[in-house]
Amino acid sequence: MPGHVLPLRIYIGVFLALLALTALTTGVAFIDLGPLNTAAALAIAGVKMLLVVLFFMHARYSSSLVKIVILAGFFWLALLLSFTLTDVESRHWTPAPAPWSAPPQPAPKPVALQPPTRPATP
Amino acid sequence: MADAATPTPHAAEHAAEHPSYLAHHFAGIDQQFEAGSLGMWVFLVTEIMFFGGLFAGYAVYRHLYLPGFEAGSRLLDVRFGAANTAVLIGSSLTMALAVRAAQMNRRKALILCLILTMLLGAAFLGIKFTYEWSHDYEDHLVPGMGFSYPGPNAPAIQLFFCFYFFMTGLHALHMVIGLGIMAVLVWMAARGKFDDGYYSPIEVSGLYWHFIDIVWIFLFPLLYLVGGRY
Amino acid sequence: MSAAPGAPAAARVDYLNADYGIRSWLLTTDHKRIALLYLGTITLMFFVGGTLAVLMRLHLIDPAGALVHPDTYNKLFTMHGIIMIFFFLIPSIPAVLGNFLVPLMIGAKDLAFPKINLLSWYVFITGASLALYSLVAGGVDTGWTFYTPYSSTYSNSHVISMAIGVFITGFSSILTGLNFIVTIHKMRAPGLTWFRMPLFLWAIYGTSLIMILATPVIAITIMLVGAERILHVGIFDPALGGDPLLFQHLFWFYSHPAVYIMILPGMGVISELITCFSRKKIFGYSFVAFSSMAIAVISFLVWGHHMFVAGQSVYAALIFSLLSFLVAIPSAIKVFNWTATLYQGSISYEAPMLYALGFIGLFTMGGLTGLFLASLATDVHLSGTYFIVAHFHYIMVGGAVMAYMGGLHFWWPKITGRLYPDMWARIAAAIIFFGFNLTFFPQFMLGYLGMPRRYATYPAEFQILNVMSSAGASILGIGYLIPLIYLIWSIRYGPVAPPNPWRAKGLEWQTPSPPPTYNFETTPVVTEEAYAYGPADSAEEGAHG
Amino acid sequence: MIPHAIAAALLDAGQKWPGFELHPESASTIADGVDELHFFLTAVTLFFTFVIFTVIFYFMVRYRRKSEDEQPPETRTYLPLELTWTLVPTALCVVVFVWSSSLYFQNSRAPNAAMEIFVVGKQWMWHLQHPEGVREINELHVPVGVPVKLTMTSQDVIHDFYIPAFRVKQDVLPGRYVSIWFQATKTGRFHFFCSQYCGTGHASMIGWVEVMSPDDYAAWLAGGTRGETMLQAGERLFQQYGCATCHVADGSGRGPSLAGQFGKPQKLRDGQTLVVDEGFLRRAITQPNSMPLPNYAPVMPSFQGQLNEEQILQLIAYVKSLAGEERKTKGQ
Repeated sequence: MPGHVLPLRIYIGVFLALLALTALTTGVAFIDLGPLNTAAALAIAGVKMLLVVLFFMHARYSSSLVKIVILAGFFWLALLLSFTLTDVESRHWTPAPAPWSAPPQPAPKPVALQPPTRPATP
Repeated sequence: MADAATPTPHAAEHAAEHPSYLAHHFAGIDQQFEAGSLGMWVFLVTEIMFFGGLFAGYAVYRHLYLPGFEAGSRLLDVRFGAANTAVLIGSSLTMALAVRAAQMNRRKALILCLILTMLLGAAFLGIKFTYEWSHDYEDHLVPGMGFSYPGPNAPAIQLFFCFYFFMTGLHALHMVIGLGIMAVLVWMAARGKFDDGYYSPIEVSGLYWHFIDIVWIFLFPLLYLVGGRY
Repeated sequence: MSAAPGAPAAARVDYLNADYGIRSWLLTTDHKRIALLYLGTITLMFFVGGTLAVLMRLHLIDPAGALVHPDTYNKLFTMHGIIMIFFFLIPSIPAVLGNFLVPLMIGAKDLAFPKINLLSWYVFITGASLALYSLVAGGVDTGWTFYTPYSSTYSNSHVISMAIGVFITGFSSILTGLNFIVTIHKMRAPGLTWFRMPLFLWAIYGTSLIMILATPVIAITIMLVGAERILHVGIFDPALGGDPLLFQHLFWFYSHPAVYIMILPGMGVISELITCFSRKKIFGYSFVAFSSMAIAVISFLVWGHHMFVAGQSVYAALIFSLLSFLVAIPSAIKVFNWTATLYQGSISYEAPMLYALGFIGLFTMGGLTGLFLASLATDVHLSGTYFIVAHFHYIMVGGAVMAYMGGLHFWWPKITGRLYPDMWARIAAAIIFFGFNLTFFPQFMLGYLGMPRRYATYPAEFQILNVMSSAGASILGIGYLIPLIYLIWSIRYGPVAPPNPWRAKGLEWQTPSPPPTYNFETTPVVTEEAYAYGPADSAEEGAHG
Repeated sequence: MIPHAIAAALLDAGQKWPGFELHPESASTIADGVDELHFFLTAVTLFFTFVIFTVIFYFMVRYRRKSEDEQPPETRTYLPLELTWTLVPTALCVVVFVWSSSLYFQNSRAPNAAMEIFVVGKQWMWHLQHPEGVREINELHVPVGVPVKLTMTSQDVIHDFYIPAFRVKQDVLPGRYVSIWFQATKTGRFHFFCSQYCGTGHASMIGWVEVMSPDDYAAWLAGGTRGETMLQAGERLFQQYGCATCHVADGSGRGPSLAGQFGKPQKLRDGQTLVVDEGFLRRAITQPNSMPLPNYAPVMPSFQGQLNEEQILQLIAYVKSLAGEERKTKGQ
């Protein structure tokens, strides 16, 4: 039968590691590391996710096709996030205004004074 | 690649060993098992993209309104968040043990582990409904149901809570569906439908349950710990 | 084509007469019957959408809007868009031809998950009935794009019921895509390696990848819009500082790959038709196969070209513009390879071939006008005008619908066991080709002149081109009615079809027409290349049935 | 250049048969550049379509099926041919990409001396406001030969300001300022449209750009209604809504002094530095606490809903004018 029967100690070990990492990420949150806080939280969550996927979900022992499917899932999520954030981040980088000097004005020809037309006002 | 069971004529195939659980259109039980687990993995990829839309929106607004999101996340009680994470990791363990018990054809252990998983899942939902969401409702933090926040950054905090309730709500909905599936599995296991030859429904539901755990593993830091608790 | 004149089929049990009664159809898990269920549903939706289109074109004859109030016109173009895209184009080739042919082409008895296949039809029916309810109850006026804040705060039409309908129909796409991927990976016949598979399966596989990776994102986005309308608060709410562009990013992340869901299977059908009717192996098999995969992947990187003028950052626009140019390359490769396949072929001009040749011409026009919209400077001028309407109709109607009609006619004998009248089919193909061009070519010029799209009334100087387009639309409408008539006629009165009327290659032609419920007597073993129309062809002409 | 010849030919074809123009007027400095690219792409499209059509027609006639059991020769895959029709389109695409992107980049940079006009799109009409105080609805009077920058926002849904004759278009978003610029080269009346769907009156949200000679424009402006200029309106609002109590010029108030702030980078409490432009000021007025400053408490109330878009634009015009005084005070 496909599917790999793992010894009990692997499951318990992974479980304890996950609990430890949860405690770690909560603890780290109470220390002010500035922007590092978010990076640490995501890194720890990534490690926990790897543990669950590789051992609890037997991804480590399944066919390479399943591994490719998993990586494709995260790659497409990364596509959505990265392109959207690129746009949001670079939205206020407007290019510098172009230098401009008025073209030489032709000599103003005498114009007959007409009564100003009253524009439509609200 | 389908393992080439000798192509016996179709009619004869019906009469030959054709255990009840092998669907007629599969060549062999291995092909059915692999198809089942590949199907669930592909479904989980669609779930990643389904939650991914919310994560993308969250990332954009966290970038645009950082002070509001930090203030919003400090209004949540991190003790319940951490407790819920531990409960869900526990249920993930019991689910993995259930799959292991099915692989080793231990029916009683299988049923016990499945019931344990359901209990832990129900505990998670219990903590979420009674302690967290009802408190948020009393504190007028639920957008659309009398949201009011006196301090600065009220709109950004309301956006944060929109995301908080959409993400945890969708996750809770997936939990409820998971509990439903577990109930059916317990009923089938109790009637002896599974043995070490046929346990793919257990394996497939296990993948789904572990996925819900992974979603919470990311939700917990993003919602409760964003910007730190100092 | 050797048609046994009217001889009654030997009392052979096939998937159609294996079982009778409503229950046998509504509870079937046979992929062939589910394909017919889809065929019925999407034909109904196609003619509902088509009527809306004819009404729009009649309204636009007069610059001041001849027929309806602007509010109604907004509902007409919105419902036309939603019904044609979500309920006809996306399911058309994958759900009808794909469902019927994928198991047959890989030598399997059925898809990997037959019950899920039936579930996906029921999910589709639920979504379609919600959409028709929204249409009957008063329509939606947000455009098929549902842009916020109009759709979430300002519109007062039936957006919620339509949003739920589209949300539910999305899962039908996801389940179909999932079914195809697992089937193609796990259930191919012995000997059928990836590079011996027909190119239709490569196209369906690429389409399924897009279906499962893109559809969930629009499901969540449409759910957020619905939630925002119900709770009057949400993440796109401008009062809270919600960013309207976030909705557009999430929406177009699905909707651009969705246009490849619509055209990629069409390309698969064209590869089958061109090879069969010129009796030649495809030119550059691996190039055409890999271009399907390339389209499936690159289609996810280009969605920003819908937002060049929407307030997107200049630098993100540059990235999306370059990638949008590159996504055109695989399509160009396919067109060149199809044309090269015709070289030194023995070409016959039955109706499917006319549709295929029409497809290549119109798809080339449609694809090349896409370059105008990928290039930033011209897109600023052309975005939001009728140039865009003409571009995507050349791809959708000139491409996807032509390929669907070609595929439907090509496999009709296999699906129904009956032959359709080919003379009528050729006339219909010609009328459709002419009517289509008269409808949409003037719109390119309207777009360049600057007429914006979705206008109920327009300045008088655009009238002549609009009248030409409306004239073309009526011809196109008639062109689509003719196949409906003779195809239904052929089910009862058409001559009985032999197993392989076109002497085509492929496992699906080695089964009797229509095939038995279990498809193959014994699982076939594949030994030769795809489209092996070589000298060995006339020897074993459709020998075993 | 050839495109000009084609454009001229099409233009007078348009004059002969009114209603059947094939080429829109080109009345701005960037129009000709965009048209050249458009003609190049049209030429490429027609060329490839013509090639594909003729090759297919030739094959259809030359290789039509003569007898049922005809045996066409084996297809040999011919790699060099495959590579050519992969690399040639790729090269063509890159060339067009570079050409169109540089053109786009150039067109998106408004000249620094541009004359500024403020546009507010609301459901189904355009309000246009000249700094000198003249206000117009669905009409825009501009002098020829002078670069004009439109700073635009929307009061409700997404609209889109599109002048076909100038080849400019920009979606107008609620809650944000977007801008386009153009320099008219011909006098006359040109259409402008709303080209992003915005509801029932989407098709009636159109108007006319009236390009006049500089003297006519000056005369028209002088004849305009003697309302208060935007600066005066802004100053009135600055007093009326109590901004002056906190934002005292010498910085002694609870809020930062606004003199001389416009156009300079401003460091926020979380380390981000943003340039103080119209968008920054608008966000400061409507969502003050989403951008806390390093040494000021976030106590400023939000004016969202109390001020409409025109009033916010007038306040911003006033704050921009303060920048001038600061330089003046430094001058003495």
